[in-house]
Amino acid sequence: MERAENSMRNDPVRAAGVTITDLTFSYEEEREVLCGVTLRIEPGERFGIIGPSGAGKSTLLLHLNGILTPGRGTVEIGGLPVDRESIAEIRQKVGLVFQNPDDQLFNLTVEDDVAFGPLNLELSSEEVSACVEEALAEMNLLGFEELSSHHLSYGERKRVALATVLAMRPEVVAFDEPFSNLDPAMVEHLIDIIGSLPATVIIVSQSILPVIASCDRLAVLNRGRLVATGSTREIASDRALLRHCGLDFHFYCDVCHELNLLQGGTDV
Amino acid sequence: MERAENSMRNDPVRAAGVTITDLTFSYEEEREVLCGVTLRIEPGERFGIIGPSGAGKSTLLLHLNGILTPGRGTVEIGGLPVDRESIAEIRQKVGLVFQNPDDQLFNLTVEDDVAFGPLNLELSSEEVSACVEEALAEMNLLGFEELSSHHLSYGERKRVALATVLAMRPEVVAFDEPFSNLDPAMVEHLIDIIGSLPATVIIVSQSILPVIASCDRLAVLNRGRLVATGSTREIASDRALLRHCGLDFHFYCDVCHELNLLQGGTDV
Amino acid sequence: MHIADGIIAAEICLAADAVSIGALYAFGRKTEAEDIAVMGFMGAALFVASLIHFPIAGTSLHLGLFGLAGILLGIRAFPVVFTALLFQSLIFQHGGLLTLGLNAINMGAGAMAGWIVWKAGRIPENIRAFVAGFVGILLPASLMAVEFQLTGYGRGAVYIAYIYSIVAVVEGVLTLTIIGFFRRVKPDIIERSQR
Amino acid sequence: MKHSFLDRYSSLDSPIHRLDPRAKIVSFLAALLIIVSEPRGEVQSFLFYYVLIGALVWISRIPVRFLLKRCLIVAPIVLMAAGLMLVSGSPIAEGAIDHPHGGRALLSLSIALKAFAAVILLTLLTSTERFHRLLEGMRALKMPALLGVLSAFMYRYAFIISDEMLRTSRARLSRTPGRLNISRFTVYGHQAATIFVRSWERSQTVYNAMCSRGFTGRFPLRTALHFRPVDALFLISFTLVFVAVRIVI
Ligand SMILES: Nc1ncnc2c1ncn2[C@@H]1O[C@H](COP(=O)(O)OP(=O)(O)OP(=O)(O)O)[C@@H](O)[C@H]1O
Ligand SMILES: Nc1ncnc2c1ncn2[C@@H]1O[C@H](COP(=O)(O)OP(=O)(O)OP(=O)(O)O)[C@@H](O)[C@H]1O
Ligand SMILES: [Mg+2]
Ligand SMILES: [Mg+2]
Repeated sequence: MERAENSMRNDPVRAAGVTITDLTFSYEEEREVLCGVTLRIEPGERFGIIGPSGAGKSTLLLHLNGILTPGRGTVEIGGLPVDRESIAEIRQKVGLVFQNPDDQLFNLTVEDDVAFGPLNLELSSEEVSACVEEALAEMNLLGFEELSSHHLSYGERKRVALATVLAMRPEVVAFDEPFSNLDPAMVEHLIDIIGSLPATVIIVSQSILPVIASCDRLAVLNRGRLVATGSTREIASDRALLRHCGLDFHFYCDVCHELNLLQGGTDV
Repeated sequence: MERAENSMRNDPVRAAGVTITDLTFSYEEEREVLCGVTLRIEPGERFGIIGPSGAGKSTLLLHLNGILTPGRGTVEIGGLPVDRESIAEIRQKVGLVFQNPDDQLFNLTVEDDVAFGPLNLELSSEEVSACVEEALAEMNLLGFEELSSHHLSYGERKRVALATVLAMRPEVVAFDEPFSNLDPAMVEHLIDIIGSLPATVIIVSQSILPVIASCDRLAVLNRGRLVATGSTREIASDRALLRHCGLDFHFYCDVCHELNLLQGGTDV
Repeated sequence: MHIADGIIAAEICLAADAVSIGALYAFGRKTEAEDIAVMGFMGAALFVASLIHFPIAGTSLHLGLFGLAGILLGIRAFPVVFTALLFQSLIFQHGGLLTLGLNAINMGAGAMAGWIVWKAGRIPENIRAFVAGFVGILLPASLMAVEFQLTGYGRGAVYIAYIYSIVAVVEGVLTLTIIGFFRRVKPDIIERSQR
Repeated sequence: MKHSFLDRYSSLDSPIHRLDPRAKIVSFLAALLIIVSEPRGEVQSFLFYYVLIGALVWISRIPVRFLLKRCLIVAPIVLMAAGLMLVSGSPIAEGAIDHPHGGRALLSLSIALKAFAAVILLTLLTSTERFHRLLEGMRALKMPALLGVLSAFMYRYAFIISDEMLRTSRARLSRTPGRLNISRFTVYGHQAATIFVRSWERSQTVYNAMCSRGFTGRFPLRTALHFRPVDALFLISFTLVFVAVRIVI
């Protein structure tokens, strides 16, 4: 899985910032799913949004490339407001990895699916092949090219979904629960990849430990409101806040501790 | 979330053992997805099956209630072999929670979906209501009865999917990745529930920490083969084995350690 | 329901092809990019529905969903029906390539009839949905019977329409259920169709 | 539905597979037209047509069993038509009046022969070419653009729907010990509606995902079509042979 020199990583950084101002949205009239979310993400930052189930995280991400239209408020990508006119440009800049890989895969073979984005960018066929191979290698999917994406295991589909977006080399990559259904080795590898992407990265997740390992800053979303923003250290050590939002992960640490004791306290 | 006295938990334990003998299966001719899996799970045990993405875990589970038919080998639930004749009885005994909640929900409202199984068991309508309410309460879903599962977030659907199976009070509950896409508080709660189910519980997952916290024994599946079976302690401390299968989770522990240091080494 | 190649006289088929290709251009001209996704989906639904066979009265009948297509797509149902049929004939040998135009006219007429029924105001939505589904399949079957007669198959062809009235009831109920479900779960789809 | 179900044998390799899709589309369509326009009741020339088609099948290595299965699909309507003709048919539309005795029987026979020949030709066309290349060929032949894009969507969405069907039925089966109680048949209706709504939603998200990956209305093709002299040769000779049979016999 280790690949020393890698063209995607060596690209000059082309990253756009994201500014969300007073974003409010509701699917149905009564229930507001997002209320006045204001957030500024710097270019090139790794930004994590954590929050309990149903907090509105996925809904927030869908606003980033104009799939949902805000009830009130605005979203800007690299200074460009997301609206009807700019939508095509926005979608080239922002790569979205959906929570459910089945929402994302529609071509017959894994290779076609990954090649779809680069082909739309009208790259030459060698460049397309290079992008595709690189993305597949990143996701440990070499050998899957000819398989049908409908016949893969869930985790494999998840990886293909990640590869389809990585192959496009977007300026902003937004991941919705990237770590779920992946095995630990893959999670670790993905954290590496996230660390080296030449883009702004936004991660929405409930798997707190990998988010902590990969993000510079975190925001906490609870019932559609942003309840805290801060450096990863700050947020991760505010146990009261986390517990209040159902995000207290110390219980994982307990499991680890117990095991470390078992092993006679191996080195960390 | 705490509910002191709970009829499901106070039921006499009606748990069946599971015996899998030399199970072999392939979706397509060339690739064997399961090769000679032999496994014995005792009644009432909490048994975890871990393995990297694509190992064949979901495929194995689909054999437990006869959705897939083995190419070779047999599966027995409480001494009853899974085959055409016994299928009705088997499906009553075995509850399967699918990896993807969307695979599981197909009724108009959450309540209908949860009631679907109990109604099929031909219980009286009071019993059905009791089952449904209890299962919803367990999953922290009271108030969602009349919503349509199309309007829920992914994690909420995941909880509904769990409720649909718990409502049937099966003797064997098989969970496919129950912990993915749930927030930490819900994970902890689910581990509690799993601990108190009066049934044999089989958990298939890549989220190793919650599995360790909830299972008595573990088996490791890698590329369709069972490479190890043993007590949770044994398996979890065999780091070489785990690393070989891409399951080495110590990296999570590192994150925890780092954070604990930050907090000035709070009590564990 | 899907007439295969070689059954109806070639002249009738070719004339129908010409008409339906004209209609394809006429009805398909004003489609916007976003409509394409919905139309593609509806086409896939027609296509899959036609694969669900159930045995009735010695033959094997299948669903059509033309009424539903009419309700949801209006006039744009025609290109969708046409494409779905092209698909079926190419991939499943359901119907034929030369009879494509004829089949498209038959089933497109069903969809249009469904649409007209759906548009008839005042009547409760459920009833409109049921009737749209019902005529959506019965009309194509009747048209097919007429074409058989024109080619010289004699009066026996009328029975086709009788047999299909059973399917029409199933279709009506199904259309009603799906519309009811939409009303509950995705009302915006229905509102869109009533514009 | 398996993806290979649609163009299962398109990955085989044979001279027919290697032809340009445009050459195949035009020549097969011409052959189809010639066969279908054979006067009713005419059966001798079908001997030659079937020999020609048989040769194609042999060269293309498509299993005969598979072709026969495809013929079974149209069998009901063909048999119905042939049966109707036998029972109540009248040869008003075209000739064939000069067969006073065997008239109706010959008419039915010719209908069946035509229909099955057409099926085999079409099956050959679709199983010797990848589906998206076939679409590309049609587009190059000036098929309306809408048709091409719609087909491409349809093809993909068909999998989404059948996927949804498979999943919901697994879910229903898992929670249905024994047979579903007849009084609860509305479950089927809800299941159908769920499949419909859910695949609708999925098709929308998939479309969104496509847009976010730069989709602008045209499906990109990885390898361009390439019309070689061999393709022209096949197109001309194949069509001429059929025309010859039609005229001479
Ligand atoms: N299509 C929809 N129609 C109506 N309500 C919806 C819809 N999708 C989501 N919701 C509601 O909006 C809220 C936020 O949903 P969202 O999917 O953004 O949550 P989330 O934070 O991503 O949760 P999860 O971690 O479980 O995926 C939820 O309460 C959900 O019930
Ligand atoms: N319907 C199918 N047709 C063909 N192959 C399949 C099908 N489903 C799964 N496979 C293959 O079988 C293997 C095992 O799949 P399975 O879904 O059991 O894996 P898994 O262990 O559950 O993985 P994950 O953790 O990613 O869900 C995978 O390599 C997958 O590609
Ligand atoms: Mg979400
Ligand atoms: Mg799985």
